[in-house]
Amino acid sequence: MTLRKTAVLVLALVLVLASLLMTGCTNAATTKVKVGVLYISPVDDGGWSQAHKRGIDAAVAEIGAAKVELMELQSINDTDTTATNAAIDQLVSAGCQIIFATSFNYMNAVAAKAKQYPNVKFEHCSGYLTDANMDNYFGQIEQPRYLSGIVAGMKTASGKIGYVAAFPLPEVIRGINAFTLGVLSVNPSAKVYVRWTNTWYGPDVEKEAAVALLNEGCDVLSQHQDSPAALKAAEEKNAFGIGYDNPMGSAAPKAYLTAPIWNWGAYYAKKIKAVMDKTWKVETYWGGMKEGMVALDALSALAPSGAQAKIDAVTVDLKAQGNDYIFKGPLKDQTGAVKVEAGKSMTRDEQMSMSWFVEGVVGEIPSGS
Amino acid sequence: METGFAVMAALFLASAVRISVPLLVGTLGETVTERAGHLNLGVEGMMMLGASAGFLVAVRTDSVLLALLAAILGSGAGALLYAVLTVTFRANQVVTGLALTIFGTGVANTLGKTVVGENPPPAVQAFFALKPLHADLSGIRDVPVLGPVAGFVDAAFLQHNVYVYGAVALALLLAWFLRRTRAGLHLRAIGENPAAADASGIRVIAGKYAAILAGGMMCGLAGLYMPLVHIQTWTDNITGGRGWIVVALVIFVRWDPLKATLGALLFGALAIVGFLLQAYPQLSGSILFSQYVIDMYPYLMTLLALVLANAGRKKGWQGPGALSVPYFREER
Amino acid sequence: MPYVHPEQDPAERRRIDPAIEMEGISKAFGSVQANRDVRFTVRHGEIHALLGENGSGKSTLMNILSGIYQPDAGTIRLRGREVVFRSPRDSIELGIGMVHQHFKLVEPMTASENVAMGTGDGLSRSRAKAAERIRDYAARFGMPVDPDKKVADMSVGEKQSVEILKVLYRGADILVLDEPTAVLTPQEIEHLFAILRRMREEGASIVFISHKLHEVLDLCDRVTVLRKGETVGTVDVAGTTALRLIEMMVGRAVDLSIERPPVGADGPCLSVRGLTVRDALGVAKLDGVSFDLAHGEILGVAGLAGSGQKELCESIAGLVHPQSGAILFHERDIVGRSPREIIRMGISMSFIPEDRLGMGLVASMDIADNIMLKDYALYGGFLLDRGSARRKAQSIVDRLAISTPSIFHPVRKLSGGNIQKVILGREIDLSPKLLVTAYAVRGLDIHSSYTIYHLLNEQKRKGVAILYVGEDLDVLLELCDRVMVLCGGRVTGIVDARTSRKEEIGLLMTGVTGDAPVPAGAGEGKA
Amino acid sequence: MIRIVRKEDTVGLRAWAVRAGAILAALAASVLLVLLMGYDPIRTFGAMLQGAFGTEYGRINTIIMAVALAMTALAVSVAFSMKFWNIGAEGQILMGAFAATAAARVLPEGTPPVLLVLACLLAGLAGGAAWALVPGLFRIYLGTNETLFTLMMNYIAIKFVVLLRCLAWKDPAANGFPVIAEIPAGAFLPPVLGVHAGWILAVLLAVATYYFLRSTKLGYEIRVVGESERTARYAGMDVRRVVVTGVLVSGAMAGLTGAVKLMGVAHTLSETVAGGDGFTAIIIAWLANLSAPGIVVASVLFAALKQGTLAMEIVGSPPSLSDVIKGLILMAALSTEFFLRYRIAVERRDAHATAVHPPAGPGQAEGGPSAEAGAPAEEGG
Repeated sequence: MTLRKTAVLVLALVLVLASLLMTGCTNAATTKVKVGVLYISPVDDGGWSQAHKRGIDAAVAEIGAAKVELMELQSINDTDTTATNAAIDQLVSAGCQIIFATSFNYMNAVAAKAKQYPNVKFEHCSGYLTDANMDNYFGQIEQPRYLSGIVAGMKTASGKIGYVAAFPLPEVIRGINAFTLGVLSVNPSAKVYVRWTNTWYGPDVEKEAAVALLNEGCDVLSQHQDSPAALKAAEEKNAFGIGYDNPMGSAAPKAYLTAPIWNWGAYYAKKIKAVMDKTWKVETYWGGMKEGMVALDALSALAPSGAQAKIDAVTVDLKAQGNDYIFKGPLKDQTGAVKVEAGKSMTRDEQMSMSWFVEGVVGEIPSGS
Repeated sequence: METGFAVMAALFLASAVRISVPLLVGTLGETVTERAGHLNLGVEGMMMLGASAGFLVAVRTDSVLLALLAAILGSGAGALLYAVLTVTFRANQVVTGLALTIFGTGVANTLGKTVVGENPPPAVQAFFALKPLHADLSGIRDVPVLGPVAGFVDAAFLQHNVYVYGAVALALLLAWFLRRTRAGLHLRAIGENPAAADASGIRVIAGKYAAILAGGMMCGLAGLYMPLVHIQTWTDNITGGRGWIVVALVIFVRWDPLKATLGALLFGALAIVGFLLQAYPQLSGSILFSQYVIDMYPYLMTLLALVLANAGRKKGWQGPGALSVPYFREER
Repeated sequence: MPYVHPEQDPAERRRIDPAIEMEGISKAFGSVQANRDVRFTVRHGEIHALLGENGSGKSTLMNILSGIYQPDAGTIRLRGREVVFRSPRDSIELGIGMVHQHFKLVEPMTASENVAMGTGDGLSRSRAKAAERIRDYAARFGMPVDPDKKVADMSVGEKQSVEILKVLYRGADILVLDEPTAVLTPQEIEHLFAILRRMREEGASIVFISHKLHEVLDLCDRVTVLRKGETVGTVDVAGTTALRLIEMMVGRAVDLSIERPPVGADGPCLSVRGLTVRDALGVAKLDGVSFDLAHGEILGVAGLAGSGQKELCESIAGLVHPQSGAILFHERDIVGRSPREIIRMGISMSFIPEDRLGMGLVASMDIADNIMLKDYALYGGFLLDRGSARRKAQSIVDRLAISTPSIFHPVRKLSGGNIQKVILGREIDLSPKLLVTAYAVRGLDIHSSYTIYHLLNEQKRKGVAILYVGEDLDVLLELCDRVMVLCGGRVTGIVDARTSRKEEIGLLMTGVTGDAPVPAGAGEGKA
Repeated sequence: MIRIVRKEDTVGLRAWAVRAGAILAALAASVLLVLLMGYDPIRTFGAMLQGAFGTEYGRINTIIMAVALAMTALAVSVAFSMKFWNIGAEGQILMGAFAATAAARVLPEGTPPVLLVLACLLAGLAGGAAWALVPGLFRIYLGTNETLFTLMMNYIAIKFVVLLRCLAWKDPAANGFPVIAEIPAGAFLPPVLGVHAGWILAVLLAVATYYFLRSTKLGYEIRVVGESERTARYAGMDVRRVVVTGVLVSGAMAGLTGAVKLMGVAHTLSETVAGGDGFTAIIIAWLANLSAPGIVVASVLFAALKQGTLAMEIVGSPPSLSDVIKGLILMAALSTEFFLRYRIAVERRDAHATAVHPPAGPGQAEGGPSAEAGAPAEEGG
């Protein structure tokens, strides 16, 4: 009752102000390409979103800042459809011609919005749906993960390596398996212990999972998590760690060995240019080390001697053979049963739906996945 | 497992202790506030304010003292807003608390942007790397019974930094304050029956302000632990909802600082027990021991505590008598 | 403790200087002027009564003296010196101690904690000191209080002792007691008076607030009378009479002649048989109460506060479920029926509890919404019948001359008399067969009171049976046909109002009966 | 010295002026803050308004958010009217959405959309009501504090939905991602005039709540119980029945909101379906003085603020800024109620508590500190 008229009054004032402000707001039409990006977390999270931001910045630098107008929305929760829809609408309203949605769960919202806005190109990361104006893209992070496994396998003294993992889903399991295979390639008796955090980004939870692993005697940690918390935990306990997403050396200089990292820049530049040239098309991109989409960060001084040489050698094979090099038979699961026979490699579909651990991994994949 | 059960248990306890610090300190703060009759749901906001201000200053000055001071001032400012609104302006406490959480989180995340990616500076890190109570047990390690027990206690409770012991000391101090000092008696009287306190010559308004400010400041210290000691960097919403667990904990421990130490330890242990259980798939496979269900336990236990206080023929003490009731001396 | 002037002969000094001088005190709460230009002077070493009807501004004035309220205008001089109180603390520091009518004690704490609270000593020391002082006073004044007992576990009398101890502990030599006898048994009252006289001997100044004349005449030295927030005057008790004081209180010579129509001839309406009500702790609040009430009769109910009046009214209204006994309305037992069923049967209750707005009315709603409180449910459908409620409200406002801007005015903003008229008007409008009124004129001025008496008699003539719970014995004897006296939840007598005398009822109220003496103090309730 | 004095309530135009003034003051403070932080306030606030109201999709999203906020605020306003401090709307929304999802999962595939939608909405009502009933029953039978109880229930609901999402109802088709499958398209709320049909429900609910509290017997009973349980009992009301019914209505409305959010927007159950609306709604209901029309307007304002934030962020302002602005507005609004009821009197009296010297002789210096508290008067006479 009482607030009603106040509110009407305020609303009226606000609208008057708005009309005044808007006249000053219309910027002269430019020929800049308008690029929208949805991030799941702050772009300075030190992890996933920061890697994408690094890629976007690289792309803008490559194309020229004068030619690109960037519109970014951070911390858009990918399970919150209301927020996701509102964010996409906002970007489209602001004139974006291409929108990068950088988290898996944006997929359904993006698919719906792609139908609603046929003139806007949508780029969805890590999903599987496509449409006339909706593409998806991802990278073969397994390759640098395999390399980081080599580093960890050579570094560990206890033979116990911890792996802080987000969710028990194929992408993560694939990474754990690749890492473990890398470890075993140099240290056949080592074991990889897995802890699930059920979060992509949760520094406090990641840290506690890491501490639990360290308590069990692990002396090298790896992670499929978007913050450097596990590295910090390793540093506190005088252990070593492998990061993810970005070079993470500055977060824990006394523990950091290396990290599998994302380099999205080249792909982003290519797709933005394609919009500018009107040559954009759907391609369901899955780039590896060869394409430069993923890489292993430079080894730190703490890395074991000889690791660099070993990595250099394997890198050549990885660039040549891709994931086939990692997932080639014979591969056994935790029970010792042969899953991939010698001489064969896993198909792309098999890799995409991987739901078992290779021999050498200690841990359970919770039922239901 | 090569590592023995006792070692695992000790290390687990040590983890629980570390993770319980912000819960404990926040609970102490909210206890002081609620003992004065004010339900401040702005704990999360004040923790965030303290965390951001303290971490910002820590990064800029590399001084533990200044960081603590900044956290106290930052969260104290938030508490002051709450105090002015609820004590002087008599606004609804629940709504004001919610507003404070929104405001505090917003300010903190905005401030925090300037220190993203920074680590705690060297002197601060060194200070919190100290383990002042850590004992050299090499002499008694082989003594039967005593050796293992001492080793267990040392591993679980004596290898922590100053913040941890500070929190425990604060709890003891607060228990003593509430039970044994005049000001503590006055604080309890204000929260139970402000009119009676007032008529006895106690400065009710000043007392409420003092309690809310002190409580808020403790919440700030609770928050600061997260970026400065625990996570050791800044991220958005770094306190991660601990403010709300604190609200539950205060009820669970029945506004008692001593019980708060154990309650916080229990809630802390519940938050991480899932990682321990993952090593025992035969346990963690059961739904009751899945982390998702364990995450509900603190709230279920709090509900139980809330209900039990009222159950039975003789109703027990149900918290400060004037909790969330505004007081105005001249109201008729 | 007794005030001793350091330089002059204390006795001489006291004789000359007043302890308290309040002048030109005014205080308003919103639109209610509680005190207007009040003058009040208390000498050293006297017991000074502050007399006035409810709502005459006594409590407000004393709350100003104890620093709880701040006056809008006026000055206070204490021992000849002007003071300003910003809080109770200031008042306490200057030696004023107030014992409030509603105890200001922290229930979950012990006596010594309550006593030590707010004083300057460290806690462990002050607790010990308080305990010691409590024992000290217990011996000196005969106030047996256990220092370590929690207030929540205490009887009313003990609680009051703790309140007095609190005041003494702070070294007060000016004591203000706000209606201290309202909750006490006769024995406890005598005891209290002995304590107060003892304090006077030791030089304390005591302000004694009451509206019970005999207490004032019995205990006090001088009396100041307030009426409608203004000072009427101050007189020596020695030179005055009860009648004179009543005149001062009500503003004119009282003609207590209330009209009394004859009892109707429609036969019995209500029969109560062996009614027993116990509280949660099993204490009998009503114990075997039996009486009859005929149509066209007013049965008065007398008794000390807390003698079971509330339980009796609430049992009849269905709010309390008696443990045993029967309430026969037109020979149908209504025990166990819901309030709504009882309302439907034609039983109306106009209950005026201490907190006027706490039960009979919805304070923030307007008159119209309050008028439908009792009968809104009697019409079919799920919607409210606002139209008829408005018409009813308007007619009640017109008929009873309720002064209000409109029927859409919130009742909490009305004056006490008008609030009372709204309740009674509503109850009468229900055309009840039985009307239960409790303290119907409490806090009303004489004029409003007579309006109410008139309304009740009007109902009586219509054949309504009326149960009138009252405080003023004179009124009970003038208005009612018979008076039932309760003591400790028991009926100690039912007398014919035409032939009985006040003294007789007074004796019955304290439990002295011809045939069955009731243990005194049985009526003491546990709060 | 300063003291607070009760005055006649400020009403009418003056009151609105005070409230508007407070909100404008908060906005002014926000502008100052934005300036201090080194952003262009015109650009920032301009973008905000443009984002919330300036484009069709902005307006649509504003309305979508306002619908959920208004429905939830209406729900809590019913409970608040009987002084049942239901701060558990967040959980009730989630349980409503959960029940609606359950209904959609249980019903056979060929169920006609009309039936499906109705069944889901009804399930939502039931889910929210059931979740609210628990604290309601504890309150009336054990006297358990419902503020704290409902608060805890929120977190249990959140954890419960997380459990469903990550374990029990995890969609096997989602490539292992912890998401629950979308409800069938037949259960989606169709758009009407560009916004999902939930807005019609919200409008209906606002009107219904207004008349429910004002003109129905139950609404009247709820308000009487809110004022004084003793009065309610005296008037023959069954207080327990009223409280239970009121709590059920409040919970059911929140649950319905959950179903609407699920079926209109989210289409898949997750713990973010409520998205904090349950808390924001408390603030909205309170600021709107529990009046239904006020709630609608306040909800639009809050939704606009939320929607405008996105646009603000696009022009480069930190997203957390909107929380700061929201907090400032809230606190300003919360403090206005005080100034409508009280005034602060400044009195020129000796600040120290005690004796004021009687006017001294002409030669004496003025204003020396008074004697120690409690000391007997010696001058005078």
